[in-house]
Amino acid sequence: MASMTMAKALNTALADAMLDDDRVVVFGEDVGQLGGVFRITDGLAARFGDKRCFDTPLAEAGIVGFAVGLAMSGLRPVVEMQFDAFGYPAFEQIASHVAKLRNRTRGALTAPIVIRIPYAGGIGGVEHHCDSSEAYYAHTPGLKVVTPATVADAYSLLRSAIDDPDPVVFLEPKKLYFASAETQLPARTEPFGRAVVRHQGTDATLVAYGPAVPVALAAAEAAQAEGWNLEVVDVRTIVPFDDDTIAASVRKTGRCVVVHEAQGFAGVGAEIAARVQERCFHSLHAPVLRVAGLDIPYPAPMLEHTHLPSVDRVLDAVARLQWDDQPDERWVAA
Amino acid sequence: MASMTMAKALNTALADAMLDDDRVVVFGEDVGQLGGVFRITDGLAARFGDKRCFDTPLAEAGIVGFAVGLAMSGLRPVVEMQFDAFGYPAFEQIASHVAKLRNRTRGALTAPIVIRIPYAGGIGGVEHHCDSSEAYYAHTPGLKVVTPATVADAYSLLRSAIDDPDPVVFLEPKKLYFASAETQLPARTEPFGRAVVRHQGTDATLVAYGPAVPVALAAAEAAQAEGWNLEVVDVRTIVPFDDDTIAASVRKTGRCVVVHEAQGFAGVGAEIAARVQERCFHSLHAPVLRVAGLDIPYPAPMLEHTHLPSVDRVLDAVARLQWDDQPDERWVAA
Amino acid sequence: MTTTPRAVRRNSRPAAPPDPARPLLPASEQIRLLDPAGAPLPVHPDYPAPPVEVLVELYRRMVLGRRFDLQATALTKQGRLAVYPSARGQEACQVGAILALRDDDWVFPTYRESMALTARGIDPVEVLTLLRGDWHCGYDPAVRRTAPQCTPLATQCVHAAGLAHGEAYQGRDTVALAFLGDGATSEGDFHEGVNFAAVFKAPVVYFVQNNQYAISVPLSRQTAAPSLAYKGVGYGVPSEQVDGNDPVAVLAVLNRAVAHARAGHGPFLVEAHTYRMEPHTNADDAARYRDADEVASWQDRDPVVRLETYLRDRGALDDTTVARVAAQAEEYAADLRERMHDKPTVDPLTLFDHVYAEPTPQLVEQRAQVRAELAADQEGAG
Amino acid sequence: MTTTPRAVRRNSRPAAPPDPARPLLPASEQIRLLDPAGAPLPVHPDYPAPPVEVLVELYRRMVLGRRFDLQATALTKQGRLAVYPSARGQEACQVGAILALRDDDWVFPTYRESMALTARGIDPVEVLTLLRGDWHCGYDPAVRRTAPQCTPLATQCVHAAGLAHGEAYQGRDTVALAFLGDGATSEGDFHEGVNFAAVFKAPVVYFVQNNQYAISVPLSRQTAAPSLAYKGVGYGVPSEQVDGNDPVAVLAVLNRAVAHARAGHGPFLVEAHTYRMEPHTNADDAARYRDADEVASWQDRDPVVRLETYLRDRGALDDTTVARVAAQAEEYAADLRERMHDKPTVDPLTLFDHVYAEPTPQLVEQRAQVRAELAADQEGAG
Ligand SMILES: Cc1ncc(C[n+]2csc(CCOP(=O)(O)OP(=O)(O)O)c2C)c(N)n1
Ligand SMILES: Cc1ncc(C[n+]2csc(CCOP(=O)(O)OP(=O)(O)O)c2C)c(N)n1
Ligand SMILES: [Mg+2]
Ligand SMILES: [Mg+2]
Repeated sequence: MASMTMAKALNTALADAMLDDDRVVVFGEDVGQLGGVFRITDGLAARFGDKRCFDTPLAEAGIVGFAVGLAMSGLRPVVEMQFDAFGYPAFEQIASHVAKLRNRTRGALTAPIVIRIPYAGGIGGVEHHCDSSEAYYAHTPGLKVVTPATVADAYSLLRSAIDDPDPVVFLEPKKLYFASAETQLPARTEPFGRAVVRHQGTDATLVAYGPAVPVALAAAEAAQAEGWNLEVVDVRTIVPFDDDTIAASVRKTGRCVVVHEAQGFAGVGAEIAARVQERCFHSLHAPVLRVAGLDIPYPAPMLEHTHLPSVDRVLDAVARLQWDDQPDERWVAA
Repeated sequence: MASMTMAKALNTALADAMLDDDRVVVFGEDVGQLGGVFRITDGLAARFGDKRCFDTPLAEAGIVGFAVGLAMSGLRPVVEMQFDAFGYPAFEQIASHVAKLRNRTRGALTAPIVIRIPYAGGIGGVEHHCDSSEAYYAHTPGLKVVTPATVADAYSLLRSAIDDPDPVVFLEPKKLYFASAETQLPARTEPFGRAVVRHQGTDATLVAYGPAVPVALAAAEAAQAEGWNLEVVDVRTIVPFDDDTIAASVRKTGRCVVVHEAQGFAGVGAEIAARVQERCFHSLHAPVLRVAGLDIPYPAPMLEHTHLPSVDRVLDAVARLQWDDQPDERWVAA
Repeated sequence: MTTTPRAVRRNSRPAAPPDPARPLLPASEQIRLLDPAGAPLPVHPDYPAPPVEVLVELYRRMVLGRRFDLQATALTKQGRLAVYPSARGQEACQVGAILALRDDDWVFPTYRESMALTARGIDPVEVLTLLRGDWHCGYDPAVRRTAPQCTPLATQCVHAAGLAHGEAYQGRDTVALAFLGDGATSEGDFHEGVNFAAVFKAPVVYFVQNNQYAISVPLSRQTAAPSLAYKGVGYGVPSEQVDGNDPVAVLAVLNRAVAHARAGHGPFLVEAHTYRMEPHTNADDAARYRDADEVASWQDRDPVVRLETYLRDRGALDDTTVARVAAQAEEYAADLRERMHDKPTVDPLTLFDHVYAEPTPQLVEQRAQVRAELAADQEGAG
Repeated sequence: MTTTPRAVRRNSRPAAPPDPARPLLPASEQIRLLDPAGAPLPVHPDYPAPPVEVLVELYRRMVLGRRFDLQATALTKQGRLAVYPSARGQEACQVGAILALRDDDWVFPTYRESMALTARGIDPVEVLTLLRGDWHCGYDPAVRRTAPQCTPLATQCVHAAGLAHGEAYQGRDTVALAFLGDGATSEGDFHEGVNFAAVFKAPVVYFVQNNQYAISVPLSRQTAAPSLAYKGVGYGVPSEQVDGNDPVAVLAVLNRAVAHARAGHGPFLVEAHTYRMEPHTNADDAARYRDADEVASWQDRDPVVRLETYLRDRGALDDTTVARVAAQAEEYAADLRERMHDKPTVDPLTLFDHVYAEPTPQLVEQRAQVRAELAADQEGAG
């Protein structure tokens, strides 16, 4: 086992996928000779040739639409949107074509495209470089939406994404790119559709994904000092969503806080909260709470720490889980 | 009082706003001489001149970005996206500029733009003409998101939207365009940020907006036969959201079903369910349920009735509100 | 106020080298091989007329296409189609494009290309599936090498670039032809698509049917360019403009465009000047934005009549053949009418079949719910 | 196989009318009024050199701009800026554009236009606010008639069209100048913006600084066109290409472009061929994609040196003035250094102040929560 960054794991996943499958082509802005602004495609052009890993004109709808065409010709495109907000120009191509091609044609044409997006904040980026855009994609049927929080998952989920017969929006938490862990590649972790308990606990469940997972884990750590034993579930694949693992955890703990970086309103956290209360209503000792980004445009670097879910904010939410409250009397009367 | 369609009310609202405020300009695709494919801008070009109501080149990012520039010059643009899915090409302009201009410039520049979008289905439209796209906008801080369900609201909310100092995504339920009601214009109804109880009830609250409101009302009607007395709340403005009215209703009834046309996953209904259970946890006798569109691309005309929330589906959800259930024993023990 | 040093005045500027844009620019006037009445014009050095037997086949498919189009409009009036965007008047373009291609080339049509699709030999019932409303695409696009009819304007321009590049990348000499309208050229995706094709030298023919309107919006609101064909040079793409109601010229120009692409020289842009004789769709009211005189003036340039005249004058067509083709067209229409008579049944549960290769657990759940509802309905009805 | 009727062969085609595209096309070579060493070239009939006193002022602001740019790069190394995209080498373009405009004209800059903004007289600390990270825009864009620096590429092209049209609509003769890079021309918003401006005859100058790279991607991957200036004709927009390291030519060409727009003739597209001497930003590693020789070759065309040589040769600049300007630049940099020394404090509660004119109830709630957290933190700390 060697210590490895998430960036390196992603880079290796791309290389291994290209090695295993001739049909895989990688393209986008600056992904060729430069190896991507985050170096995730580093060395691929040199190793596999500039026909398999190449730069395109600077146009995101173009990149995604080009991928649709390439997929129609039988290839397996993996494209990069350079930053989260720069996926927005491609929104029509993603929502109206990538997501729908299989359905429109009853499976005659498919779009096994991976759209890699470095996303979310915490790296002091200027405006438009730190958006958490997962909800836009998760709300669009036909897309799978995946975001790794560990180095091994980064490798394994990206391999799964490339192998997947359907389009995958693959969201890479920028702030974790250079976090490292002891990892032996090729690691294969749980498949799509499976959430994973990252920290066992009994008192409450923290549900998180991507960049919020380390925050949740740190909160669980800190909570121990306050006598709370928190369970942390990493969602991993937002679509398809793993109701079972999450509901099982909440049924066990009876309390739940969802944590994510994106602005809260109509975010994925709302979906998770709604699902959890639907499924675990009688097990819940308190409402499902959410700790999310504020409902504001992503702030300038000097203020991002105020915006982002912090360990303190998570612990505050846990503290509000009505540990002493009595149930509504109507309940008792029922 | 005269019987009037929603289309006519919207048309009158535009005309009245143009009359009251010289700065209001109306543009988009086919909104000039044709009066819009739904005739919402009918007669405006003739009445106010083709400089104030005009057709543009066929480009939605262009239309929205042009509006940003016009707003910077001091005008009040009201633009039309011809159909819901044809707002997607403008997504970057909407999310990265319209929504953020005020915040980026600390209020020095603002974007008092109204983006009118005929949305949702139920009219037998072909693909890409029936999307319910409200969640994309509601999740984007800086936008207000409004959708009328009544003829009077159509007029009043559109006037409020045009007067508003902030950008408003104004979602017009296509299938209600030609629904009519006795209405005296200029009607002024509740302001932004206020939900309205459209039907009083005591047993459960149906929360709906836009095209789902008539469905909820019909369900409330039908429920009477089954002995349920349902309250129907019309959200009206998704952003800003009226927690108070909705929470008050649910605290009173103890049960809640959210109804909307959009696919459910990560939809606005999730937000509403999450908010309601956060605020009304101890008043809830059952989980907040959602009746939404299926998590599929909008279907072809012949199958849309299977997709759309129906009175039956709403009543089924109401029936699942655990009318006989016992609470979790841990509750009683608490 | 500006003083110019003497030395400068004395020099004269060197002669400019030949303009690199020249070979990319279209002719300043539409290419035309027939006059409006159908009489042949002088031979064009760059655009030889296609073989006469091909022109007879072009005529045949145009007649069938027009008959199909009329039938589809009639079906709309009878409520058998939800909506129909007629292309009457654009037969030369729609059929010409198909005849310029091989069967294994790819076509990227829009909602208006019904006649192109029937000319391609796709079952007319399958062509109308989208508009009848039983599914989004009725034919098998992989087998027919024809993308589903595209509604989000200009988005197909990028797909065509990708498909063409992908084919070339895999060593196949496929050409992709993307149809689009005058209005669609204003969309960003047109720009991005043509540019991608140019940069990757992808074998795509972009074929703009400039029918003068985007719904109600006239060309003058789409562009201030001398003509849409002038957009090519900005991408380094050779371009041409052609009289879109001259079937011989359309086919000749597209033949050259396709040959250019197939030879590996990259994309080619063709603008055909034509006219949509009917409203945008049956739901449109064209009287609101154009007058009858304008429509009538285009009637005189009818592409079917023009080709018929030309072929008759050349002795390539006689009454017998004309009658035989007309009969074929009637048969084609009758068969379509017949087969469109009954409303198709679509199983609502198929809604869940193609969202993903495997439905998500969420869809499995929703499917079960719908199945239960359907069962309950049947019980209720039974 | 094709038989052409005799009648046709005999006719000859009528002579083509003059090409309507001609007046819109750029010169086939870059406009250049100085040679690379700074010696004047023959007078250009279309582009008279600007008055010498204007050129001296151009020189002054270019020197200040370059000094500012160096200072900003230094501040980045010291950690005072999060990131800085240098424009060293592009001084002629950035300052020339500003001098071509009136103060009440509007400028639409990108992240790279720091030197243009300082040339416009905007406080350099306010220019750097975005990059220091205390807020998204440091200056008052309404007062400075300068849009916030735009990061989403090419989106500003549409804003400029709208602003210019809005000004004209309200009877004002404002011109808008939109800066963009070579890479940004590939975006759909460039296409839509220029087209809107053309159709509405909006007074916009689109000024492409073609610095040969979009981060690492060379121009050859952006376009197959002979030059970016050839994009204009497709919109009916007159265009020109200019040596972007020739300050005299840049200003001359932009003067004409601005005059054209101001006179009501609609937009004008200018491509300046130039070079970014530094990496894309301080975070970039340019050695990965271009070699030192290439960079060195552009050093020889340094726009500041070139203008200085020219002005000295003309006797419009002497050692005294050069020294005075250099001293001004040092003072400017020292002042900036000084004022950037301390990290600014930003009240986190201002995060809620400008999302809407009035915060929503949801934001009021969140604000209260953050306020409570801050209070608790202070208590904890106190
Ligand atoms: C992105 C997008 N915006 C708007 C529409 C609505 N719409 C459908 S057809 C049409 C006009 C298209 O005109 P043109 O490209 O000239 O093609 P034509 O219909 O004339 O064949 C419009 C605006 C659409 N389908 N897609
Ligand atoms: C829509 C969008 N996509 C991608 C980016 C990321 N990005 C920032 S600068 C840049 C290169 C821009 O090149 P060019 O337009 O030539 O301008 P230059 O930086 O050379 O001045 C890229 C790809 C962006 N800012 N916006
Ligand atoms: Mg058209
Ligand atoms: Mg550049």
